[in-house]
Amino acid sequence: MTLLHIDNLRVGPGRSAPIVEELTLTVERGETVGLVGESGCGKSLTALSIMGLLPENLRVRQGRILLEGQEIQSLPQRKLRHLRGEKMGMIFQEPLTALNPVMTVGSQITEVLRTHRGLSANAARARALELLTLVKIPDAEARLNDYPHQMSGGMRQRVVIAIALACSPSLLIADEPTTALDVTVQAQILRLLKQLQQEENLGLLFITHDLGVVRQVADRIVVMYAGSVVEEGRVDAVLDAPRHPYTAGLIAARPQGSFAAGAPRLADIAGSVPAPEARPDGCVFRARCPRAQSRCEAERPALVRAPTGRATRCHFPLTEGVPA
Amino acid sequence: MNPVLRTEALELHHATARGALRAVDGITLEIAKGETLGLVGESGCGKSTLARCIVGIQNPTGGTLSIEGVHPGTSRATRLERARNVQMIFQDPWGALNPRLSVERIITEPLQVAGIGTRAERRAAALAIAQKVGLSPYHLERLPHELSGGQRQRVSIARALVLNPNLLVCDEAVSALDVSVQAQVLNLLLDLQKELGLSYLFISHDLAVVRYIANRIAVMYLGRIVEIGPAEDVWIHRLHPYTQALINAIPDEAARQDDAPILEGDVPSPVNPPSGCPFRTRCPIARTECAESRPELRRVGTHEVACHFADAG
Amino acid sequence: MSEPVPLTGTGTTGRGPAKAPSRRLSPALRYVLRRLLQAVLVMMLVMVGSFLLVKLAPGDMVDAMAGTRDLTADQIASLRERYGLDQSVFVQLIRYMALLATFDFGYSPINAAPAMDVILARLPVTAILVVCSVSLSMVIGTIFGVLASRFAGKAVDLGISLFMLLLYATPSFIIAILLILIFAVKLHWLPIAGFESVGMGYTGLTYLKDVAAHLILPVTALCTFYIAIYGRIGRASMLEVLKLDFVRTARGKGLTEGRVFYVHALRNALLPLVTMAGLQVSSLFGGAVLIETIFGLPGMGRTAFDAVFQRDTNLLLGVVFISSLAVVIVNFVIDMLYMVLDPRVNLK
Amino acid sequence: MRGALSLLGRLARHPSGLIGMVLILAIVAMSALAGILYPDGPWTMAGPPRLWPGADPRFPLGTDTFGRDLIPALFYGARVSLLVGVSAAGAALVIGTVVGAIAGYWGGWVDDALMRLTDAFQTVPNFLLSIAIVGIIGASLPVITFAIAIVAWPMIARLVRADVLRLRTYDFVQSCKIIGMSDLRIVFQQILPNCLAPIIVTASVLVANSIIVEASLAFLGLGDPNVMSWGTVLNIGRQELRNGWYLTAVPAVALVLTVMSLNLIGDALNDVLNPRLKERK
Repeated sequence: MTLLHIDNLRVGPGRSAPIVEELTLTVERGETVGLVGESGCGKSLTALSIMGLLPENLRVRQGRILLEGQEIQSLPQRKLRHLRGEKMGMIFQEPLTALNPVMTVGSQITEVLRTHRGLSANAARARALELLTLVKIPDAEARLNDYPHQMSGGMRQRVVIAIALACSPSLLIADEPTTALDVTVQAQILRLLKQLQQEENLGLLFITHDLGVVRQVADRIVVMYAGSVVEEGRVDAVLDAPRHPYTAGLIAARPQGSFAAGAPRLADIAGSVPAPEARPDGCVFRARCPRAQSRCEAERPALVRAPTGRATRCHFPLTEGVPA
Repeated sequence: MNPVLRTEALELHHATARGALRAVDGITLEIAKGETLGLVGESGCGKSTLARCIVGIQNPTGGTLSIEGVHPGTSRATRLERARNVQMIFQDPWGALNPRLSVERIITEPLQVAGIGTRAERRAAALAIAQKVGLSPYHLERLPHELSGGQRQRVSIARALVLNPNLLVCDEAVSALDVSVQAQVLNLLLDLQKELGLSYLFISHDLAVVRYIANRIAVMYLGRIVEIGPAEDVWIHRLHPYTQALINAIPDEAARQDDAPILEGDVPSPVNPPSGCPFRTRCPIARTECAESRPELRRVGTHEVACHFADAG
Repeated sequence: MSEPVPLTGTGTTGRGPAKAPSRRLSPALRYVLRRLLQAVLVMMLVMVGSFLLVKLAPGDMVDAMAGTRDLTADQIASLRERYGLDQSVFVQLIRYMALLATFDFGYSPINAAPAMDVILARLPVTAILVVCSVSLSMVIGTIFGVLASRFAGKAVDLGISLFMLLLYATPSFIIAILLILIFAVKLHWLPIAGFESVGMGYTGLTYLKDVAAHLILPVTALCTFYIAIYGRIGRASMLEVLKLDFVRTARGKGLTEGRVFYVHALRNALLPLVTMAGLQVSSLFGGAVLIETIFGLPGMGRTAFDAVFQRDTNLLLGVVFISSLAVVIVNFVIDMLYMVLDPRVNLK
Repeated sequence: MRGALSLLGRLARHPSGLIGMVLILAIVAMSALAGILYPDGPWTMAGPPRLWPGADPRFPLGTDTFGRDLIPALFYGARVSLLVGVSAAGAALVIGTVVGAIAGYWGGWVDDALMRLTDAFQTVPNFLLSIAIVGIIGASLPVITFAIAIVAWPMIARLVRADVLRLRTYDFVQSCKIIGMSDLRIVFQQILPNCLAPIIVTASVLVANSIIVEASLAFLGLGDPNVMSWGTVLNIGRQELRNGWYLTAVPAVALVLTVMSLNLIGDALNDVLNPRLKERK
């Protein structure tokens, strides 16, 4: 059974101007899916929808979210709460603020275990110690009594990971978990996540804006633009031969090579991402697309899925061999 | 020819409750006309503090600094003089512009403070520079919050360039931007450099960006330069173990070789840094000597490196 | 599970290099000492201000001390010399501060006794008022604030907010009069004034009950404004904290909404309320003037009121000094409390 | 100017802002019309003493112990309340803003010194200090205004300092330093306009507090004996509590309504100027 299945999800403040629309996504057990897009494309909201943590003014307007075949949307709050922590855990971008500043690290880990597993104080503490060791925090015993501000950003992010993994969930959602970290610490955390994912056979939904990070950690990639999935497939296949002009543009816009003696111009994408209420009819990307034609204005392209699992939402996709 | 910028053993230490914080700890470097020096390092390595010393927001506590061959003082006249030679653009496109002023006012302010031109002349200058950075007259009447992140960064660049400086310090200038917008701004910076003969001190934690834009690269760790030289040499023949680790940690590079060694731990505090070589606590090739004597920058091949054993292996 | 081999033997992760051995004080001790020094500085500034007021008063200190007593010119001259009034202003200031520091506020003519003795006799009544008001208003106000934030935007919130607005806008002395009218004059439930029933000779529990009955109205009158303050700050603080990332983490862990709200958010939201308590104590010593005067309570506030009307500057400034000292001490205690509540504080 | 007008417009669309503004306009009208409607002033003994409200249609709100009509007393009292409230709050605003801006921007020992001074003023019980000042120097409107302002400024100083501390780290302030702008110009032209929102909100609360303190002083008998204040009537009413509680009720209602309307305006300003807070509702 598919671990996570999101079917035609629509999230927004009201009936009109949805922030996320027609979003379909699956994550299998033991698989890492990279969810990629620029700021405002709706990737974080997707994560919050799965966790049932949407801000008050936003709501799932349409579609279904299934975790191990069970529809999350229709669950009462109490059941949903139990799924969080038990079946799915989440890691956030900002390790500085993700932990409660006035509680010790230890108590922030043990409370999960006591809530969901009903462990005794001693048993919970023993498991917390195990978890800190699992996420490779040195001198774990002493660190249980530390407050978050006594730790570095990388250490705090490890604690957040330990909390997310406390009850051995089957799905882990990581929302830009390394964006706020230095590059050497990022490398540590990415390696740790990858290792944990394999050891625990986790389904990992990894949200990031960084294509390099996706290439490093993910098996499959899902590219979002302005609230919709525009391209999906195996990481290498998509990044080496993108079909959607937006994906191709993103790849080409990244600085590659050059030692600056007459550096080649980067292929930027003209304009900027439209706000949810200003999204054009037809293809949302057409205003910035070098390949746009009149059909793109008239008709919103559907996400066309090939048997290989590759999917593209474009009337005029790039074909292999044609440079982006 | 005089370098645009030259620092010699530049230091900025400040006292904290726990001892002296060595934010910048003896930096010697030069930037030639029309050149881009890329400065990389992790947070807390002192790269931003160095930038602030160069533009005059902070006063170094030791060493010398010369801009266009002149040692800038702290009097108001020399502050204005320095402003005409060196300007800075910042990371956060939201905090870098006063939210209550129009874009035109923001761009003309440096001229006004320096007492250059009449109101009409300043307006004309703003219009000209705005065009150069890809803004239209329409944008001049807007308030910052009415612009997108990329446009705001263009306004920052216009404000920095309106005094015709020779050196532009870019402190993480594209780090907060989305990839597609980042590419626009990088292209703009390269175009402007070609057209105006600008020199850049380009500070970034993103090595791919630095590699793309810089002629020379300097790597900082705990307030000191550990490796500096022509970009290609530093990148390809990286000698310092820290430079090697930084480059190996870039996700694209890491994706290519999954088992490359990565650095453990975090950067130590710049208050009471480790004795000897500051990098030794994380260094894969550290030996006992490293704790005893601090390696100084020395020339190895085409670039300079501060490591006892950089060319041993 | 395979542990990767650490690349270095040192294993100094996170905390940076081993701390250099030094004679430096621990951060916590440094914090305490700094706060103590600040408290002393503040008291010295209060003394200087007090001195300025004495200088502004018509007549000098000796005139005031002489008061109604007949003193010969010689005696006055010798007093002037004793208090250094023939010296430079700076020397006078130093002498004055030295006197205050030893709690010597001079003579209180209206009481024919040293001002300090008068104040000491009146201190307990005010102290009881202040302690009761602070604790009551803090508890009640916080409960209101937390409830309002729990039901933000709902009817409960609106009701509480309107009630808070009414309490906030009504000065304490008007509340006091209103309470007297209702509970003493009309209903005769509670005594109208005084600290105890005079001449009844109550002892033990009966006495305590009697005093409590006398204090209900004054304490209530002093509380209302600060119930509103704590309520408003508490609500705003809770709403602010609930927006922070760690609250989302707590929800993401699957904790019950109650635990997220009352354990994670509340502890953080309480911090600004604790700071408020210091300001409240200061303000209550001022409010006590009105309330003790209205209810005829023999406390420091009433003493200050009498001193003003009988031009007893020594006594008045003595009350100001002792109240300020009390506030400084309370603030110091709050700072220490803060150190326990917020582990980050001594790093600032 | 355009900004001020649009702010008033936005306030008028906010429910509590509208109620507050209507009430405060009524009070302003009362104080403006006092001299025209009652040219004889509030002190004239116009009728029989201790007349209850409604007892005589000539005196709808009754008369006091000396037979003075309470309506002119209310009108003239509004004048005193507004005058003292606005000028004391204004003075406190100026002192507090300057002290806060200097402490926040320059930091270091300047900040330390100014903050200890602020601490000292916040430590001395405010009302006690006001009483001491008025009692020692003498009760007149300027002294009363001074006595209120001198204890009120620390609140503003702390607020402004915190905001300046936050803003001075912003890159746009750094950029002004780089272009060689003078520090004074940076503080007053670049930074302070960005702290206006909280200052304006606090100003309305400050006016309300000043009005309360003035009334409290007059209630204790420490008001300026030459002007009729609401506190003056309250003081007279205090002696008549058993038999003539209307003497307390009439000025008390005026006082509470004024203070409440100012607080309503403050709340509305807070919502209008800080849209961030409104999202939650």
